[in-house]
This record gives sequence, structure tokens and C-alpha cells, in this order.
Amino acid sequence: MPNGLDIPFLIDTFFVALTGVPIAMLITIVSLLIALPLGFLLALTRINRMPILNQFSRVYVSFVRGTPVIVQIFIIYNSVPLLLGTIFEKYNINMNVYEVNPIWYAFIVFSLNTIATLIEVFRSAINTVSKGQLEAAHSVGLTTAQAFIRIIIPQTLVVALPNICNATVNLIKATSLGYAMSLPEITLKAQVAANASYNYIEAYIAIFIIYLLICSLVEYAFKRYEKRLRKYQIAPAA
Amino acid sequence: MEKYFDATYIWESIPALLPFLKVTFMVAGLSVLFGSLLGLLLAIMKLGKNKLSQQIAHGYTTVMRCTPSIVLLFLIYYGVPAIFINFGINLNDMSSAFFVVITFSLQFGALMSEVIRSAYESIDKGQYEAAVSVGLSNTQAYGRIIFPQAFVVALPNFGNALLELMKEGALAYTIGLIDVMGKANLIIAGNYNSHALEIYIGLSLIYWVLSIMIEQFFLKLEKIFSKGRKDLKTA
Amino acid sequence: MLEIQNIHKSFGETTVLSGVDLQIGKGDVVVVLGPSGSGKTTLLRCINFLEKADKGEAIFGDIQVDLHQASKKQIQAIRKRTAFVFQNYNLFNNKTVLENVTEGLIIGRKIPKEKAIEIAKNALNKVELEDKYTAYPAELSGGQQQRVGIARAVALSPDIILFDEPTSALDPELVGEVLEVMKTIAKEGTTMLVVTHEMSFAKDVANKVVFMDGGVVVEEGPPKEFFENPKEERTRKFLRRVLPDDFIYHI
Amino acid sequence: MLEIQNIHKSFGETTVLSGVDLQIGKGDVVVVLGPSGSGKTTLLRCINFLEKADKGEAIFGDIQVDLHQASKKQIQAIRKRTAFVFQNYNLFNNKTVLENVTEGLIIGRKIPKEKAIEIAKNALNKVELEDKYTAYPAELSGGQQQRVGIARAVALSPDIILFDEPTSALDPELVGEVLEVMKTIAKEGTTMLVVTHEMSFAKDVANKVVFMDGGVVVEEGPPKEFFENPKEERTRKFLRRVLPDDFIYHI
Amino acid sequence: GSDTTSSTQEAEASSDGEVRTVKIAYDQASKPISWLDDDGNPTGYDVEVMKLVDELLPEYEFEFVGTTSDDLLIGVQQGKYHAGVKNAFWTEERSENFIYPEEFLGLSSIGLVLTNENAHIETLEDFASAGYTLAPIAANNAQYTIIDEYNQKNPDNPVQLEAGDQFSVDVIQWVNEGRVDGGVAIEGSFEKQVTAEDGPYHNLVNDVVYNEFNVIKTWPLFNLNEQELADAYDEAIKQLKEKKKTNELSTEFYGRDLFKVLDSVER
Ligand SMILES: Nc1ncnc2c1ncn2[C@@H]1O[C@H](COP(=O)(O)OP(=O)(O)OP(=O)(O)O)[C@@H](O)[C@H]1O
Ligand SMILES: Nc1ncnc2c1ncn2[C@@H]1O[C@H](COP(=O)(O)OP(=O)(O)OP(=O)(O)O)[C@@H](O)[C@H]1O
Ligand SMILES: [Mg+2]
Ligand SMILES: [Mg+2]
Repeated sequence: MPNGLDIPFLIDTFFVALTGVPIAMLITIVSLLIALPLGFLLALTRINRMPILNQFSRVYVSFVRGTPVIVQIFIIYNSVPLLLGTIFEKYNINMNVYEVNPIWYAFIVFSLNTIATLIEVFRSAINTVSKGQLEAAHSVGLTTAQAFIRIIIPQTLVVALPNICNATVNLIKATSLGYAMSLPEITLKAQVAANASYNYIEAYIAIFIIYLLICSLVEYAFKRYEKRLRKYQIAPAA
Repeated sequence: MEKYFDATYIWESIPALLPFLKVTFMVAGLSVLFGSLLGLLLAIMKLGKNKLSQQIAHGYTTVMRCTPSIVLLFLIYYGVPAIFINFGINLNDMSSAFFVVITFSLQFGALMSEVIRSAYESIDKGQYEAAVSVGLSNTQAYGRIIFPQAFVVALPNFGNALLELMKEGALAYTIGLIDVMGKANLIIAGNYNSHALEIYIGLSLIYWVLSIMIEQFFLKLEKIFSKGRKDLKTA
Repeated sequence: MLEIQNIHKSFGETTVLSGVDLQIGKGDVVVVLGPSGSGKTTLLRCINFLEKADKGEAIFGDIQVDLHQASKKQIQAIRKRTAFVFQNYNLFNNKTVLENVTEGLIIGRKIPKEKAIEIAKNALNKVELEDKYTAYPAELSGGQQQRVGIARAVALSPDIILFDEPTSALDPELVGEVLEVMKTIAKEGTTMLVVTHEMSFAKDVANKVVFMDGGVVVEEGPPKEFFENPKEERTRKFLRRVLPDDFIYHI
Repeated sequence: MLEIQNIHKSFGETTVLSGVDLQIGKGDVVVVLGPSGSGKTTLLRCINFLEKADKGEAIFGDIQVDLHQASKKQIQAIRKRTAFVFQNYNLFNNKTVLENVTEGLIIGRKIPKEKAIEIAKNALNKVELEDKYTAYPAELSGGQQQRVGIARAVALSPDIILFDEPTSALDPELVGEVLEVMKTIAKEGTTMLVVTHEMSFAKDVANKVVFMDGGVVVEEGPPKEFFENPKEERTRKFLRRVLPDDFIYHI
Repeated sequence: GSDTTSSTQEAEASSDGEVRTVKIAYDQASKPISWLDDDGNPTGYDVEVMKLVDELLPEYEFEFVGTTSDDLLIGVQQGKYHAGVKNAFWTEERSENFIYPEEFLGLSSIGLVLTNENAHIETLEDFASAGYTLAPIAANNAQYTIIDEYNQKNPDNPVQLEAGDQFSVDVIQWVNEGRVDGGVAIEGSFEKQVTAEDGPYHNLVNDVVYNEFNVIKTWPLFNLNEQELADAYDEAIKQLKEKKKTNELSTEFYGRDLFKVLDSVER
């Protein structure tokens, strides 16, 4: 790089971009909160091969996984208001579709995406919990719902945790695409800052460091949590 | 809604987009090739006994996992030539495809190292022991018994990684490489940014069909190579 | 106490049970023998509704149920009167030993927590696990796990305990400790229906031995008669394969 | 034929073998008994270099090896004279039954393919698997898989075959077929070192029974003497636990 | 980009011994200013002018490299490209990072796209006073800077400015839907979309209006080490302007000869 790195700018941008972290984390957390239960339920519909829902979730997963997120963002961001607008017009609902904060679209897009990932994650995780656990729960008089809440889900979660961690890291990274919806998250903040002084490389390095920090922290937190959840899996003393 | 939405744009976009799959395939193909080699190397480092190389390989994987592709791409696109210029090598004339392939290979390598490692670890140690106990050498045991089985385990994850790679076209476009995604952007620009929704729907249809084909292809492969594996048998 | 009539069960094409009848009196210990695939496990599972029979009736003291069309309520009622001990233990992996036993009491039976813990400790002491309350299943040997499985069943004080090959997943040396526990419980008057390959248990403890093959009961009777004087050719053939005919060492 | 001297082996802190000696003559069938964790498996694995002993010597006819410092060449030489039958079979999952047997012959021993196939078929016929040449391991029952494991070992015509609990992963009913095959091979004069819990096999087939505990040989002798008149208290205690003392039915 | 097209005027250029090939980056998705057409050739007002410049400079050969405007800015700054065209306006920050030549490249009419009801809004002041919402503008687009500068000059009456991405914002549709009250556009593209008979939004010709609030000079950006190239450019563009070539191209690509209003242009 001919003019060398502008370190003070890099540091400034780092802090500017840091102010985008709350939005990125908000999207991540909301999407996870929506996607975890739905992903789990849809995974069950696939495992139990429930007639219509199973087909639906197969097609859904295949579409979401088969197409780039940025394209999905575009489609949702542009078609949802059109659809809603048409519907509102038809039924004379007096509401302005366009006053909606774009973050809602981000919630929708990233939730839909995460659900698709988690369906597959839970599907394989549930399969690793032996059927015997459910049967044992039934045999001591628990209902299916009780068995799931108290026995199956806690065990599924442990197995699924590494993959959920993966999905979370990918989600955090993907929120950088939120700039396409004018969300003032990390990348957009850094770009606006870079635009003021034209130090793009420094801006990218700042973004790089921030994501690296956040994602490693998240990975670390998941590992710690997994260790705690796994307490019951300690190998028997040799 | 009809005011803006015109489905004919979808059907018209598809034939215009299809030829650019060539570029998508070329980039993906090269990245898979180099990335798999890198992944193999990293997996060997992770599985080896040397603590230092284990840590390097794990650290590398973490960094790659945590870096958004777009950031990595720009760091490579501008950083690599800047480094090479110090050795008197001018990479600025290289096609942007070159940098895209480097970026994807680095990422794919990190992904593959995990795929290869877990596939290797899924093979029962007894297979190796049985092989040496009938007199095979180390190399023969790996080449004839371990790897063929690990390969089958790795296939589905390999397919997934490949799918992810195919979808990164949006990235390549930011530095001007025109694959299907880039072509879609050009078509939209050609329409003065209008009817973008339809073009992107056309694009996502292509991606969707493509990913289904890849998935099916890998299922077939798995079936062919998994002769003798348990799940073939229905109890 | 428990009477089973005419159970039928198929999985797709394969018929597994084709008309099995069974009578078990209060305090009886009934052992079911039979070659692999003869439907022993399926029979037990149908009784506990882990599998839905295609046809058949169960009379449980005052309750009479159609095994194919039982309502949820009936199923719960019958499950309250039975308990199951699984071949591979099926302890709740995410719960401690004590929690494994209390789970069904507190959540299933709605017994107050303190009372439940007392019952559970009693049951665990009976199987000599007083020092393992807070251990997780993964920290126990197979024999200990199966003893927890038995304590879990006993604590529910069911009318009948169903055992599906409770020792066959154990190392030979650990088999003894589990059989010992089962004997103790049997002697206390618990009604038991046991699928096992342990001939010594059948001989020593059972009141009745039932031999199944191909989804039907081929022969049944008191153990002495059954082993010394089997009537059916199929029974004889089976016993010849399972008992080491030349194993007569004394120590 | 095979003489083992003073094997020592620890895993980290735990000492597993602390000075085991063993003599096996040509054509001998030696059975090793002992409680779980006594080091039986480790002993076999050290002999075949699947585990590296910390100390010890093996004398294999004309070859004498330091078990701790053997060269690659020596290891290969000894592995050529031994074969291993694993508890959980360890068949090559990606190879057919026939390929499982020829693999070691063609690749390991460099025997021409046609000759190898002939040898392999012979060995497989001996264990009555002539109709399974092209099956994959996953398509076989446990007993069949273990018979392939034995054929794989026999085909190598080693000086000695090491068996590590070859029947303990099998369903009770399938145990018989594998023991039968082992008896046949033993009668043909194959030298065998067998870890097993099958007392009937020890009694019927072995020339010598070795009892291990805590990493040392506690007692050894001909089976009749060993079972009827064990000298050591530890041996007696073990036998009492393993043999059902009241199992005296005849059929 | 892999799609590079060298100048067609090689014969002329090669009369001189030393010919230097320089890379001119252009935004390949910015019709009608610059774009890659369906046959894979670069074209557009900015590109066509630069082609003419190339013809007049025998010692240079221009190689046009298509890319995105993100990459163009970084690339020209870092020296990956020697110069770039993307309808760039002059801004203070840019002038520190790029060489602006003496002579501008073209003119761009910048205005507000509004619905018919809001046709009375003529200036950014009006727009701001009305409290209207504006479609997001890509942060690296000089339109963003222009609004930003306005806001800094009028801190009491700022326009609601949001950074976004041009790829997802279809200004005319958004305005017509009511998703936003107004958007910034340049006249050329409004003309081609709405006014033109075959424009994709010609059906909206009675619904939306374009109110110009400024005509701005656009510039090629040169890498800081390319003063010589910038000087050569100046020579050539002067000749072209004299020959009214730029006026012709303006009419061809923007549907209007913007040079007629040159006198009123401030920057
Ligand atoms: N869920 C199922 N789906 C299909 N077939 C089944 C299923 N469960 C059992 N079977 C079949 O039913 C038959 C009887 O099985 P069951 O487990 O009751 O036999 P078993 O007498 O318990 O044998 P074992 O001694 O081997 O446990 C077998 O042929 C088995 O393959
Ligand atoms: N790789 C290893 N690392 C650490 N400890 C080991 C390892 N392999 C075996 N051990 C320990 O060595 C001891 C002896 O094991 P070994 O398998 O030889 O016993 P065994 O006599 O074969 O028992 P079993 O009858 O249960 O097979 C055990 O306590 C075991 O935990
Ligand atoms: Mg069974
Ligand atoms: Mg062992």
C-alpha cells in the first residue's frame, strides 16, 4: 500500500464501527430467539414425517439454503411492502407499510434463514438422542410434552450446541449484509466513516478486527456453556 | 403491486443469466481444488502430534470462520498485491478472478479442514488396527482402508460447503468479476434499477435448481461410494 | 392381576405377534424365553403401549382395555400400574441417579418433592446405591446403571414390572449383581414379567416359564417341568442350543 | 514357539501389566481368564505391537525382539507370524467378505491375486461362509462377521492366532457357532492364545488356562486342575462369581 | 475485471514508439453514465468521452476495466487502476485522495424524484422543511456527500439522510409506492426510465416528477501519481469540448445538452 496505513484513522473507525455492534447483536439475538423454537418444531415435523408440514419444510429449507442471502434480503425487502400494501389497500386498512423500520425486515430475513439452518441442526441432533429416552419417560408416566421439555430437549441442545454456535457466528457475519437495508450496523458505519476520508482499507481492517473479536467471543462463550451442559457426559472414571 | 411486478422479466432474465454460470463454475471449481488441498494440509496439522502446528491450524480456522467474506476479499484483493510488490512482483494486472479464487480457497480450506478431520475421526480406530494386523503397512492401511471410508463420511459435508461457495457470487461481483450474480446486477443496471425484484427472482430460481442438482448429485455419489455401509440395509 | 388376550402385531409386512395370551397372577414371576426375533420384546412393549398393538385386550384388575384403541387416559392409567426396565437401561442421561428415580414420581405421579425423594432413596438403597445419588449415568458401570433402572421402576410401586433382557447388555461379571437385586425384589412379592436368557434366573425365581416362537406361545409351565421335561420339539431344540450341554462343573 | 518375558505396560499413571511371562508351545491352545481391567486385552495388543510395551521381550521361534524397541522390520516380521481376531470383529467395512480375507494376502504378503483368492475361499469355506463371498460386513449377522474375522486370521496361516474375547459382542444364540469354528481350528493344530469368558471353551479346548489379575499372572495350569482345584484364593473368588454355582441341569 | 476492452484506435497510437497502457476503471452498472452493455462492451457518457480522449492521446492506450463503484474508489486510490469514471462529483475529501484534473468530464443534473402531489418542492430546503423522508443513498456515492454538505450548511433544517445500498433501492418505485417521500436521482436515468416512451416506468410518467435542484460537474478521478496522465487528459478534453463532442454525447446519453446551462453551474 503506497501511502501506508493511517493508524489513527483505523482506530477512529474501529470505534465508529463499534457503535454498529448493538444493531448487529440485536438482529442476531432476535433472529435466534425466533428461530430456535420454530426450527425445533419444524425439525420435529420432518422427523415425524407429518404430511404437509414435512413437505413444506423440505421445500423451504432447500430454497433458503439454495439461494444467496443477499438475494433473499432483496426479495423480502422489496416484495413484502408491496404485498402488504396491496393487502392493506384491498381491505382498507389504514396503515402505512412504509413507516416500518427496516430492522423488521432484517428480523424477518435473518430469522427465516436461521430457521432453515436450525431445522437441519436439530434434525440430526434429535436423532442422536436415542428413542429409548422418550420411551423411558413414557414408562415412568411422563406425557410426551413433559418428556420433551425435561429429557429430550436438554439432551438435544448439548449435541446441537456446536452447530448452533456455527449458525450464530454465520448469522453475525451475515448481519453485515444489513447495509443493503440501510441498517446502521458495523459494516455500514465503517463505510460511512471511510467515505469521509477515503481510507477504505483501514475501514476494512477495522471491520475485520471487530468481527474477529465478536465471533471469537461468541465461540468462546458457547464452548464454556457447552462444557457446563455436558457435565452429565463425563466419561466414567477409568 | 401489478404496477411494478412483471413476471416476463423473470423468464427473460433466465436465458441471459445462464451463460454466466460458466464463470461461477470456473471460480468454484478452482477454489474447491485449491481449498481442498489446503484443507487436507490443515487437517493433517490438526491431527498430527505437533502442538504448534495444531494451534496454527486451529487459529487459522477460527480467523476464517470469524471473518465476513467481503472483508476477506478486500483484504486479499488489495493486501496481497501490496505484499508482493515488495518482492518486485506486480500482481495488479492479474484478473480479479485470481483474487476471488484465492479468497474462496482460503475460506474453503478452513471449512474442509474440519470436514476432513471429523470424517477421519469418525472411522473406528479398529479399522487401522485390523489393517496392520493382517500385515498392511501404515500407508497401505490409510490408502486402502481408512481414506475410502472417511471419504464417504465427508461427502455430504463437502457438498454443503460447495453449495455455500456457489452462492458467494455477490462477493466476486464487488470487485468486478461477472458471474451469474454479477450478470443479474448488470441486467438490473441496464433497466435503470427497475424490475430488480423479478431479475433476482429469476436468479434465485437458477440458484435453487442448481443447488438441488448438486444435492442430488452428492446423494448419488454417496450411494455409489458407500457400498457396504450400514444404512444401506433396511432392518 | 394381568391378563392379556389375543395380541396381534405386525410391522408392515412382517407379522411379529399373532395371537398371544398370557395370565399373570399377583406376586407371580413369569419368565418369557424364545429365540431372537420371536416377538418377546414386542409383547412387552405392546403391554406398556410403547408399541400400539393391531388387536388385543388387556385386563388389569378392574381396568379392561382394547390394546388397539386405548384412549390417552387409559394409556396413562395402565402406565401408572406398570413399570419398564429396559435392556440398555435408558436412564435419563441428563439427570442424576436420584433425579432419574424422582422424575416419574414428581412429574408423572405428582408426588410432593420431599416425599418423592424419600421414596427414591428407599428404592436406591434397596439396590445398594446409597452412595451414588448425585452421580450421572455416564459415571456408572453397566450393572450400576441397570440397578438404577430397577430402582426407578420399583419406586413407582407399580402393580407389575416388565423387564426386557435386563442383563444382556452387561459384562458377564456384572450380570450377577443385577440378578441378585431382581431376586430380592421378587421375593418381596413384586409381580414381574421378565424376558431373559438367564436360565438360572428362570429356574430359580420364576413361577412360570413361557416359551415363544414365531409370534405365538409354544409352551408354558412351571420351570422345573419346563426345563426337565419340555413337551414340544421346538422347545427342546431351543434349550439344546442355549444350554451348554456339557457344563456340569461344580465348585 | 512363543515365549513372552516380563512385559510391563502403563497408561500414564495406571500400570496395566507389571511383569507378565507366558510360554506357548506349538499347537497349544492357551486361554487367558481374568476380571475386567486385569490387562488381558493389553497383553494381546502388546504382543501384536498394537500397543507399545514399556519393557519386555518376545521370542518367536528364531526371532527375538525387545518389545519396547522393536524396529519397523521386526514389527512387520512378527506381525507376519501372528494374526488377531478382535472382539468387535473390525472387518474392513468398505470391502466384501472375500476382499476382507484377500486384502492381507495380496497387499500385505504379496501373494498373487489368484492364489490369494483360492486361499481366502478355502478359509471362508472352513467357517461355512461359502455363500457370502460378495456380501459386505454390514450385511452379515454378528456371528457371521466374527467368522469372517477368524477366516481372515486363518488365511494368513500365522504361527499363532490371538483372540480377544471373540464371542463377547455376540447375541447368546450366536456364540455357539463361533465357538464351534474355533474348536475346529484348534483341532487342526493351530496355535491359539484366547482371551474369553466362555468357560466351556476353556474347559473343552484349552491345554492351559492362565488367570490374570492386577497386571500379573496369578495362576496357570491345565483346565481340569484349574477349574476343579484352583490353588489361589483370588482365582476361587473369581470363579465363584463367574460360574453360576447352582447351574447343574442336564437335558 | 475480466471484461476489459482496449481502445479501438491502436493504429493511430502506434505511430509513436512508446505507448503506455493505462487502466481506466468504470462503474459497470450505472446506466446511462457508464455500463457494460449486453454485448460485453463498456459504454455510457463517461466511457464514450474517455474513448475519444484516448483517440487524441497516441502515447496512451486506455484499457477499460469494469467494476463496482466501491472497488473503483479504492482501486484508483491504491493504484490498482490509473483513473476511474463513475459520474464522480467534486468533494473536499476526494480532492485529497485523488487528482482532479483542470477540466471536468461532463455535467450531471441532480434532482429530487417526487410524486406529482409534491411537485411544488423545488429545493432541498423545501424538502427538508416539509419533513419528508429520503430514499437511502449509498455511502460512497457523491450524492450522499452533497446532501451531507447541505445538512452541514443548514444545521437547523437538515434533510433526513440515510446511508444504504444502491442495489436495493429503486428510487422511482419507492417514491411512487410512498415508501419514501423523495429520492435523489440524476436526470439522465430519470429520462430513460420514465420520460422515454420505452422506459420501464413510462407508465408512471404522470405520477412522478423530477425536480432538478442542481447541475454539477462530473470528473474523472486520477491516482495521485498520475499527474502526467491528468495533464494529457486536460489537453484532450479541451479539444473535445471545443469540437462540441461532449455536447453531442450529453444529448445522446442524457437526452439533453446540459452544457447549455453551464453558466449556472457552481461546482
Ligand atoms: N419397529 C420395528 N419395525 C419393523 N420390524 C420390527 C420392529 N421392531 C421389531 N421388529 C421385528 O419384529 C420381530 C420381533 O422383534 P422382537 O424385538 O420383539 O424380538 P425378540 O423376541 O425381542 O428378539 P431378541 O431376543 O433378539 O430381542 C423381529 O423380526 C424384528 O425385526
Ligand atoms: N489406551 C488406554 N489408555 C488408558 N488406559 C487404558 C488404555 N487401554 C486400557 N487402559 C486401562 O488398562 C486397564 C486394563 O485394560 P484391558 O483392556 O487390558 O483389560 P481387560 O483385562 O482386557 O479387561 P476386559 O475384560 O474388560 O476387556 C484398564 O483399567 C483400562 O482402563
Ligand atoms: Mg428383544
Ligand atoms: Mg479386554
